[in-house]
Amino acid sequence: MIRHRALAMLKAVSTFKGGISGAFLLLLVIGALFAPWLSPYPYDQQDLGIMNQAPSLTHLFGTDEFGRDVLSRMITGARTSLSVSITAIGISVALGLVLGATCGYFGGTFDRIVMTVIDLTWSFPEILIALMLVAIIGPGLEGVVIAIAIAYLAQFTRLTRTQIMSLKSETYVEATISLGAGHAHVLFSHLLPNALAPVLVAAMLATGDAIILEATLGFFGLGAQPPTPSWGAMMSSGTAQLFIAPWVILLPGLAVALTVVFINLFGDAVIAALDVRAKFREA
Amino acid sequence: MLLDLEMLRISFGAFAPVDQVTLSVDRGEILGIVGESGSGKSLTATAIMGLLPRIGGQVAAGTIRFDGTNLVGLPERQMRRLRGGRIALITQNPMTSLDSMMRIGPQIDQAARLHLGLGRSAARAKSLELMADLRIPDPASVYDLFPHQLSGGMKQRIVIAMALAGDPELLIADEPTTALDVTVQAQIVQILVDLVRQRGLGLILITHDMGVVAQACDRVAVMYCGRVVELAEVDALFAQPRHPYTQALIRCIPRHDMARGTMSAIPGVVPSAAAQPPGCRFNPRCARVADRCRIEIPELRIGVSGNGVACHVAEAA
Amino acid sequence: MIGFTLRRLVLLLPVFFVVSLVVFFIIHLVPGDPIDNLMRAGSTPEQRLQIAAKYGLDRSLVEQYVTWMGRLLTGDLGTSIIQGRPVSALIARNLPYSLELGIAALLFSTLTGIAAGVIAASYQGTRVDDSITGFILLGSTVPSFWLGLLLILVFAVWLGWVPVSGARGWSSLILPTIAAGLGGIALVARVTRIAMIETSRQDFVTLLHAKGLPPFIIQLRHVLRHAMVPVVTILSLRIGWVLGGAVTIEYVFARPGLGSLLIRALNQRDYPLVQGCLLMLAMAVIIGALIGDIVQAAMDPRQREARA
Amino acid sequence: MNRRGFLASVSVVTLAAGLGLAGGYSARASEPEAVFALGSAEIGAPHHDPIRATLLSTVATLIYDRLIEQDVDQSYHPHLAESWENSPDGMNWTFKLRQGVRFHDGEPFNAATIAWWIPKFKGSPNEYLVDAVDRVEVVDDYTVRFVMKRAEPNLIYNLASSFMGIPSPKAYDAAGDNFGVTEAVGTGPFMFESFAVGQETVLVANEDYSWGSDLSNNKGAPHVKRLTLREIPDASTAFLELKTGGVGLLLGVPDQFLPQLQAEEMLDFRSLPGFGITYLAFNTRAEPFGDAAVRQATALAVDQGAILKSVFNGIGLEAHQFLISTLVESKIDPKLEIHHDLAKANELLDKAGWQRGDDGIRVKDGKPLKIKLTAQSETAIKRTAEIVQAQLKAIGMVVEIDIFDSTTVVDQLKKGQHQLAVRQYGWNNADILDWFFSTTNIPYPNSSGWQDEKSQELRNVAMQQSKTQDERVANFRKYQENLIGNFLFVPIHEPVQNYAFNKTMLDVPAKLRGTQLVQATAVDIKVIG
Repeated sequence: MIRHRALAMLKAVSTFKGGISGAFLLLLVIGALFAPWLSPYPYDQQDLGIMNQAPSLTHLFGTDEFGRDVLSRMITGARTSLSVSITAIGISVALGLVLGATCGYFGGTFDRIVMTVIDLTWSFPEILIALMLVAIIGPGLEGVVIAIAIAYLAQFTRLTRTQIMSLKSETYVEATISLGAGHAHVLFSHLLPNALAPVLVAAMLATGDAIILEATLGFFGLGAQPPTPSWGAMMSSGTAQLFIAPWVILLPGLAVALTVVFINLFGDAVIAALDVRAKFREA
Repeated sequence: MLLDLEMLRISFGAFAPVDQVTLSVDRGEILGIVGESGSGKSLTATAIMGLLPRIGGQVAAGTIRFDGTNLVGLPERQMRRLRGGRIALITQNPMTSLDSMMRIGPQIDQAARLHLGLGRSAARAKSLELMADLRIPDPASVYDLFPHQLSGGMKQRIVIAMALAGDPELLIADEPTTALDVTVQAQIVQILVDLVRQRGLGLILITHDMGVVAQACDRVAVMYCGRVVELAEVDALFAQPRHPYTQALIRCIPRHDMARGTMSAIPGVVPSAAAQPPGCRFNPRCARVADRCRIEIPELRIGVSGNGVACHVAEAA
Repeated sequence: MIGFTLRRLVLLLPVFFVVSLVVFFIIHLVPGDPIDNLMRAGSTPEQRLQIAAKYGLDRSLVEQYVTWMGRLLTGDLGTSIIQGRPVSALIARNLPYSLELGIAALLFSTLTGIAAGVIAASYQGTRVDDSITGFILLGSTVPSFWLGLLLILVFAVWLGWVPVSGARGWSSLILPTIAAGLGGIALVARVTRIAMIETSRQDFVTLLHAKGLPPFIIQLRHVLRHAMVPVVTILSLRIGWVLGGAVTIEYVFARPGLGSLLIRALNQRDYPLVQGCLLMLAMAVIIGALIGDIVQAAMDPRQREARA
Repeated sequence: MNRRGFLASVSVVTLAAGLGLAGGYSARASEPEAVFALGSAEIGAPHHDPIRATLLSTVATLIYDRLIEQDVDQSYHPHLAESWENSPDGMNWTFKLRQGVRFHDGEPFNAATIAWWIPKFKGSPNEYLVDAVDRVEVVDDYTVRFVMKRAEPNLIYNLASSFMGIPSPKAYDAAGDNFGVTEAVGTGPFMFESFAVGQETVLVANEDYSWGSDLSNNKGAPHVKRLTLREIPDASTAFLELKTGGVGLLLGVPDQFLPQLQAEEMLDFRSLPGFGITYLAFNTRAEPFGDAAVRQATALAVDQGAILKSVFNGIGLEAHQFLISTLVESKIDPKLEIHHDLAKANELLDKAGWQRGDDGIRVKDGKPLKIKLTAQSETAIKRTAEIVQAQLKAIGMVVEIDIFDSTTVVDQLKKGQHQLAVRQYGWNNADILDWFFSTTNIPYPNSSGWQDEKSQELRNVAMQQSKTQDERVANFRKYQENLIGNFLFVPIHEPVQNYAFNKTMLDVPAKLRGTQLVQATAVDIKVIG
């Protein structure tokens, strides 16, 4: 199973789309990991003498309203945006797997109650759920992470549940149970590993959406606390200089768009390679 | 001849799952194509219908002559005029062959309206007549039902009605009875046979069931791994099967004089398209394999009788 | 059909109860209270108590819930603390704008998405498919507020074709519709494309081709009809989004709407208004899902009969 | 329901919505028209009823007249009250009312109006404005006397508030809850036509108007015959509307937009002195700010000049004490004002035992000098917080910023969970000192937690024992001098109010009158072309 998946990854990367997008994402992750060493300037270094300067050789992406280097802030911002969305989706997937698997495996009243609530939140606009939760939890990255995690919980719960339900009906499961295996064993050793692939692909695509959601929350002034940059926060503060320093808002926006596009392309390549029925989006 | 296939080769990229297929069928004649799944019978049918591009394949070599016209390379527009009109298809699974969201009647009407230029009411009248011909009870009310409201056998009759709606000259029935109950199977086969006899149609009956072949066909083409291994009159075939594969197939027909549990099967499996053995493709499973069979592919030699076999051993005999 | 609908409606009662609980209590988890927002330099602590008493905020939460629920059953959503107007009146004033934008965006994203999905599916695996999928993807990956500002810059400021903002007539609806709908196109197109491709693989489609029907008729009259079933499901689940999801768009384009009403109320901790808006949205979501089920059942003859 | 029916009903709804909106916006071509956008602080006013309102927009000042107007220099001018007099003991106010004033519905304005009006405040959120008034006596048709519960020199200030616009008694009582929503009747230069909450209010000129205040050049009907006031929450959008001519005038422009405004040829702007102060608020109950030396050092580390330049683009004034500069009470002993002095700040911390570590961060008793700075998510405030963060680094103080929405900030202050906060107030009266620093207002609005007998005594004198305006001024100066000496706040910036307009569309007087751009200036604005 593991080998099969590693092979699929290789296969994905070997396609054109997969290769390009994989390379971009790898660069991005490296950039985010080594942000402090890669940034030409400290991201929080203010220099009021050079506020809102256009891109130049000394500041490749220009400077912002405090004379800070936009490139450095974008590199550090990648770190914030990526870690927030990856952590959030990670939590969401973990919870969704447990919840969805339990619901799908045991069914019954518990399943019905959980799914009613899940369906309700699924149809609720993510942005409203996130805004509500951030108000409760408080601002800062933790709040945003939890808010995004819960906003996407419904998706993974549903997906896992569907997977488990269809796997459960397969004969080898009945065989395993008839051999005297416990429910937990069947669920976690047999069903969940098989249900994992589509959920992980969905998680990858959701990470893209989460980056956008993080940016949108940043637009409402929630999330990364200054001077920590995130792409969303940068765009938010950039709206005030739309005309005199458009790069402050345009570049992070572009970064978000490109990242999400590449995540999607890579996700598609992995789907193709894993031969997971692309149907999971409907689930 | 109504339909003439010569040295047909079907390719999907580098693979050629069907090769050197030569067969023919005349008006009023029933040609059976038999073989295990994967032998290329359905692909051959798809090629005749001109539907290969839909599944990513193409005719790489050979000709398909229908009433004198070579269908290979025929523009799609002209092909479409033949399809459903002069050539019609009956598919394997009646459960999935009908549009579940559309009423029965209009689905039958379609071909008549398209190919015969009938109006709505004329097409309806023709459909009702066809349904009656096919012994569908109460055609008028069935006309307004949805597919899920019918039984499997009834659905297959509808599929046959759909095929007949365009007044075809050639009918290709791709395993028309596989998904049905045994009793229903016999009825459907009988309907097809009657159609050929009454209307003078040419029928290609694709099946893996030798029993059906014996019941209905005039001539038989036996396919294995994309090639025709034996072509013969049905009586000759059963009386004197020449290819070891044909012989094995006939041995597999359950007979009532056989003891229970002694049903024989051909040992080994059909090799996949990607892993064809060199030489005769049947050689790994053949009981009478010779050294030559492992090196050289035998060609189908058709004699004056119209019968032929592709086997080094049989020819030598 | 009617029986099916009624059964579903009865099932909604416990859901409604749970929703009312969540909706009522969730706002109380948010720190701060509405009275501070009513206090201005010069007002006294006694006035604070008076206001609290006036809105029943001095009583226990359970008591407040019971009162609220009691009023709710008579159709009264209460009165906004900050705005001093009936919640139902405030919602009624904002709802048309949300509906207008929501339906326009939904139509835009659905029609474009279906068209794109159909074309992409028909040319599956070719360059046409790739470029349509790619283009739509690009549109859906841009944060909508950013896209909104960009659209304003290009079409309102530079080209001057449409007004910058506001909610006055159809011309001011164009940009918000695009900004709000672009994200949805990708979803609809994706679902349509996949459903079309899956449907095309079914036997009956092969048989339709075998009948000699022109491919576009097969795609539009048969395949698309089947592919619409999952699309309808997706759409019915987006009802909440139609009504309240355009907060950022409303903000950027200076449009009123339920989303903005809710967010403003949330920021001011206007309890009755937040509760009213949330309840509205939740009910819309539930009813949306129900309508989706019914429409889906109506579309599929098998379900139509089974549930009759 | 079948699909076709569903789609049909959907399109009917859409169509109806579209038509309804389009119908409300039929322009009459011949008349001079203008569109203003309300300032962000005014957005979301649910109605235009001044008595019940907690949030009123500029609209109210156009529909209603007040008894008294206040000018940019904080002086008071007659409007519907021609003159007024306060008895020496402060217990009786007598107002002579202007004659010949009529409401939009034709009802006369007279003493009976006032006698009806003042009691209407009972139980309203604005009751405190006339709380000191015991009763209103009608002396004759155009003379009223307010009999006071206690002396209140500040009454005149209250009467100049925008909540003191006088509605038509007849219309008010008839409309009930709908007053200010579906109709609004006053005596002002503009008449109410329509109102879409959160979107726009449309007003038309009151052609019978002839009682403009002396703050306006034009005493008669306004030049703009049809005025739409739109609500645009996003400042960028509002700016773009102005740039493209969709809006003629913005009532309130964030300072960050001024450089962009100045770059546009057809745009111009006017300013009025500010209405408030941006400052840092200490929590004296939370360490390390219990120590006056730390507070003082923090105060001295803040460079108002740099903040003015970067956050506010040089617009507005540096603030060195707590009150807006147009108030006479703000003129305190200059030696007590808070000015940037980094050396002294560091010296103070050294003396207080905060030693610099190797990383530049100060440490005392093993605890680093690390504090939380609470701020709300509004651009100017957030940016101020960011720059203060950088400035406090210079005295070895590590600052972590916490951004909350405004209500949560208030909640934090109320619970004393903050250490340092960037705050902004808008109030043009010295009694704001009482509001934020009186012991009676602990825990909120006095979130500093400041409890000091001397301070409270000075507060009591200023608030309760001032009989005349002059006495009041002197008392409040002393009160602030005491507070500032205890370093309870760090004044940062006194914003100005900016009004931007399109000079190809509107002619706006060069000098604005009044405390804000409201009625007094609105009637003087002309439409070009």
